Amino acid sequence: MNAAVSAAENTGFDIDIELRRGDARSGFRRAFAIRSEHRVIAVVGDSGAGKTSLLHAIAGLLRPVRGRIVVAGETLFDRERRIDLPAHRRRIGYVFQDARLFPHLDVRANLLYGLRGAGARERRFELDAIVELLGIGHLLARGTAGLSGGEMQRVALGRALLSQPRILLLDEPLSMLDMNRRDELLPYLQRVREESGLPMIYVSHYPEEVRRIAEDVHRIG
Amino acid sequence: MNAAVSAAENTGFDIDIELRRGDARSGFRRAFAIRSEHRVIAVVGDSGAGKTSLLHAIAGLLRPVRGRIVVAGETLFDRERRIDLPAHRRRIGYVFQDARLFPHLDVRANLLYGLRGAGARERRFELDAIVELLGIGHLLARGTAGLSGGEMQRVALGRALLSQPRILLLDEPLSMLDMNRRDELLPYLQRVREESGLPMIYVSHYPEEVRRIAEDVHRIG
Amino acid sequence: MNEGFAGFSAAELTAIALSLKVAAAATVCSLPFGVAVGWLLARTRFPGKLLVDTLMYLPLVLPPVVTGYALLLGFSAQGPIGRVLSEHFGIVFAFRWTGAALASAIMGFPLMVRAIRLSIEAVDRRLEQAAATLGANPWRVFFGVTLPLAWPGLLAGAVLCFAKALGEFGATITFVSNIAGETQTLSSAIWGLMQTPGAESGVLRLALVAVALSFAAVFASEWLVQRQRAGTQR
Amino acid sequence: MNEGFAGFSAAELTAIALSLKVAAAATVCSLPFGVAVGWLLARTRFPGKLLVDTLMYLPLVLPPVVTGYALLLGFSAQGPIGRVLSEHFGIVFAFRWTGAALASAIMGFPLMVRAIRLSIEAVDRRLEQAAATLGANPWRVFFGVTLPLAWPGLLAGAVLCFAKALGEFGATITFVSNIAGETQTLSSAIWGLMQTPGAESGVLRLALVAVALSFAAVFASEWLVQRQRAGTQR
Amino acid sequence: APAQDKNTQPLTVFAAASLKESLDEAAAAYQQQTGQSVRASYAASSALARQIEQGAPADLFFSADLDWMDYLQQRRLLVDASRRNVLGNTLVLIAPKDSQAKPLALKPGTDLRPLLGEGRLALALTASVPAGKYARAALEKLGVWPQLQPRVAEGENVRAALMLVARGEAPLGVVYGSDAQAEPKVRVLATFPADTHAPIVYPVAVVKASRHPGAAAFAQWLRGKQAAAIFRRHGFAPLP
Ligand SMILES: Nc1ncnc2c1ncn2[C@@H]1O[C@H](COP(=O)(O)OP(=O)(O)OP(=O)(O)O)[C@@H](O)[C@H]1O
Ligand SMILES: Nc1ncnc2c1ncn2[C@@H]1O[C@H](COP(=O)(O)OP(=O)(O)OP(=O)(O)O)[C@@H](O)[C@H]1O
Ligand code: MOO
Ligand SMILES: [Mg+2]
Ligand SMILES: [Mg+2]
Repeated sequence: MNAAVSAAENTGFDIDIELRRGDARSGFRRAFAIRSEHRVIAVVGDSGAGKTSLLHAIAGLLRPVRGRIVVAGETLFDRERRIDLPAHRRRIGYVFQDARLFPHLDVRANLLYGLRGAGARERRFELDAIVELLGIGHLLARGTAGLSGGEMQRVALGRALLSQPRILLLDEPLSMLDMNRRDELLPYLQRVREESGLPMIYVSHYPEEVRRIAEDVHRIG
Repeated sequence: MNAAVSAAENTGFDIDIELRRGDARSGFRRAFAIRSEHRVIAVVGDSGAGKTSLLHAIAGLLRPVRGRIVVAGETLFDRERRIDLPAHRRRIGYVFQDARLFPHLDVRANLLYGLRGAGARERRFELDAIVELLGIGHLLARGTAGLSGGEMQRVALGRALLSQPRILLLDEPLSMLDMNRRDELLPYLQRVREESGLPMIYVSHYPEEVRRIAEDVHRIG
Repeated sequence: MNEGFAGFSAAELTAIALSLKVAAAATVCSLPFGVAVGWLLARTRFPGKLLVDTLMYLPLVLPPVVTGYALLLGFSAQGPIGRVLSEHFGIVFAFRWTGAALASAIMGFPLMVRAIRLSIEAVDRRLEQAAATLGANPWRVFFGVTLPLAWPGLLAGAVLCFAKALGEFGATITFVSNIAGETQTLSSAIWGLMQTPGAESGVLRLALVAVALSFAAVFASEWLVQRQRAGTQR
Repeated sequence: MNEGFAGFSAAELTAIALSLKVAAAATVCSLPFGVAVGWLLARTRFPGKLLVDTLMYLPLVLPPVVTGYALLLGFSAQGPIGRVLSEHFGIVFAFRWTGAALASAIMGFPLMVRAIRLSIEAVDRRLEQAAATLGANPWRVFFGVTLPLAWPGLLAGAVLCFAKALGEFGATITFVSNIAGETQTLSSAIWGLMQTPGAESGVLRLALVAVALSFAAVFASEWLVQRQRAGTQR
Repeated sequence: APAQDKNTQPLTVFAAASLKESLDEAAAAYQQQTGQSVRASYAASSALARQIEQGAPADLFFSADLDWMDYLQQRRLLVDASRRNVLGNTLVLIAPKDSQAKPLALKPGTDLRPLLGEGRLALALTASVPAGKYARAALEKLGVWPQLQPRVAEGENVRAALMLVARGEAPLGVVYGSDAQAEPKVRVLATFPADTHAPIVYPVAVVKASRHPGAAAFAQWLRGKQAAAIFRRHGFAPLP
């Protein structure tokens, strides 16, 4: 890892970027400034405000036109210092708004995809435990094509956790789950938050959900 | 339209089907029986219970292995009487859980796709009004690729309404919308419910949403 | 022989023009069939499908002369198909440029169908379902959703067929001969020069023309694909 | 000549076996290049891309004899590339079956690349992004996500190349001649029979062999596609 | 007048590919002399014969091969009386221009292997193409075919064999005398004695289905003095 460690702050987020999508005239262009001491923050904002775009930038999938992204003391991106860690080296667990499961792999192989890359270092999440928690044991041998909306979301969440990330980005991870499942998962996410010590960004439209998980809420847009 | 009209009941739902997905051994198989005098009903149930499968069957996208589907007095499917109206003749406005926008068309053309098929008969929903209501005027000339999750959901809803359906099927249509937008759309859906007189099935995980829109709640699974 | 133009003899210019006509006709006329067969193979199951699939590859698998000979037997004035076509529809392939176009179309058909089929198979059926719920009948679904989404494959298939038609020679010369001004295409002319010792520079000159024509075709197809893509990514 | 088998002469059996070897070698050896070029054309932009794209179509656009002649100029014992290859790597193409395989591979290359490119273009890049966030480096993304998803195009490209290799004759015979047991493929044998009055039944017999071989190839590819598809739709 | 019309219609000659340069020249001369235009279709004799069988619009067939001419005649598709052997040719052993090989006399048992070295003997397909069939017959007659057979490289046609020698890919080749004369990059080492192979003959005949009044006249002219001069210049041996 050739990311420079900023001595100043070793937890929290220091994000100050400007994003652009589409062409200059009619496209989307917005600056984001999120500075927080907290380890787990929520990002809320209207539909189209740029929440997903922000997460993409942090994950290394969208290059900001200027600014920098520092998470937990590690500089992921800094335009001026010409730092731009490629996505696969950022070790970010990203639960996409659209699950993005691999259609050529079954559920088990989807879950294990990131595990293989992660190696044995700091294994925090184990397959059996995750499968149990998300209630997807009966799906393991299935392909992804017939999964229901909520099932896809759970597999995507499991896959992200199993890649043993150092940062978690969650883009409406529970939006398709029923209340029971949601009530089961939220405490687990709270436990992940406590025990893993991972920085997390949580995007959701539900104030109640946000309040239960995040220490700090940022509204954008 | 060659659908037989059952004299007995001219509003409400009379659904009694058995659905199967995947192979016989490990696949999904479940019977659904929904009988309701009400015009607007909600279907709730755990993730994977079969809510989406049920809507697919009503829309003509999934053929039940047995049973019948009667909505507002019209028999859409009856295994025994060998009635199986093809999907494009059921005139159903279906807002899919995964928006399914046409990637080769811009937003305006997506919205108009169903309108062209509907002809001029009973035009209940007009482009301008829908665009205004859903707040998607600035997106009309855009392609669908860059749309945010909530934007896609709104376009999908608009497209379904503009196809001038006789039945509305909504599969978590507001799950990706923020509270403000949701609070704006729910009253509109209530108004659609009142003024259009259309039968509606509403799938959602949010009890509060469901209570505001449906006259009758069916739990499945 | 008349005067030529830009260093090409009149006969060569005739061959070039003929090749263009033949390749364009072969591509345009086989496209509807290519789309139909591509769709059938991509989206339907029927008994004997594997056989149809294999037979389609025949023009690729057999030496072109054999295909040309089969066409000669079937479509000549005496041939069973040729006789019916000419008596009832006034369509004559034998020893006409139309025959060259037919031969090229047949030779290019496997390439065209493969590309179209691949693209149709890649179209997300959930979008076709969505179109159906919006009231589109199967035809509208096909022409409004499936085909536009398979556009890159359609263009690729057309370019492959066009290019093949430019280069096709064995089946053509066997079927409709190599008559100057009527069935002598660019490829036949190049082949003729290859039979002539010391004519390498002539071969090169005509080969460059073929390259230029195919460049135009590739360029046009890339442009058409880009245009559609740009339209959807605004 | 020795005894034959099943009505085929020993020479014919040799030609059939050789054709299989040549077609298999052409397909297997060109596949990595086909994938590389298909990926470059599908996923990158570079100056001169349109030119590369056009040049790839050359073997399709030119009569096969011209391609064979160009190969002869480049890869023969005297040719600049052929000399280097044989002196430094001991690889000889001239008058060898390897030359027949090279000619077939070149002739089939445009078909293979087109199919692979189409399939790679159809792969959803969002899945590649997801793989990257899961820690997969570009190589793992390519081999673990892109390539498996482009599987149908890969197989289609391989079958097209194999079929073309079976039918290829003009470039092969021009480049490596027709040497019994070394470069006389099924297609050369069929072509030879076509030159002989009254040998039509022999042509038909050998053509049926070619059809059977291509049937096997088509069948195998369909089976492989189905198998993958079944695996993902459980 | 209708006769005039017929005259302005071009005569169509289906001719063996190896006749291209000489026949193009002869046709031009004929048109200048008589006003009758001639167009040709050059391809393999086999393809042309099959096309004529299927009703091709050919007025004359000019074959490199007696077999295919016989094939059509047996099927009563030719005007028998019009059939003439127009040209003869020789069969020669060639080497690349800059080869060290010296001219030699071909006698029974002449061992060509030392001249071949590691290389191959280029000729046309011995099983099917006329030039190849003549070459094989000649080498068999000389008794050297068994030793040479494993060393031959058979081209699609005689011009392919010529090209291999001209390019130096093959140290020796067997082609027609006319081909050797047309290609400056090769040298003739020896001419096969006429008695080692059947006479090499290019026959011409009027196609029975032809309705062109000038067909017979052109067939006749091809055997005349003016045509003979042209063919001779291209290395053929016009037959009396
Ligand atoms: N290529 C583009 N051209 C123009 N605008 C674009 C383009 N791509 C994205 N946008 C716009 O950028 C805005 C931000 O999108 P983003 O997906 O980040 O929103 P979001 O906050 O996640 O919304 P939601 O809550 O609905 O998911 C949207 O309005 C979207 O339409
Ligand atoms: N081909 C298949 N083989 C086996 N099971 C399948 C297949 N297709 C769908 N299923 C299963 O059918 C069940 C019902 O799916 P459906 O999409 O109807 O659920 P849902 O109630 O809409 O769930 P959600 O709220 O998560 O969207 C799911 O458990 C799904 O995994
Ligand atoms: O002119 Mo030939 O037919 O190659 O001997
Ligand atoms: Mg979003
Ligand atoms: Mg669902």
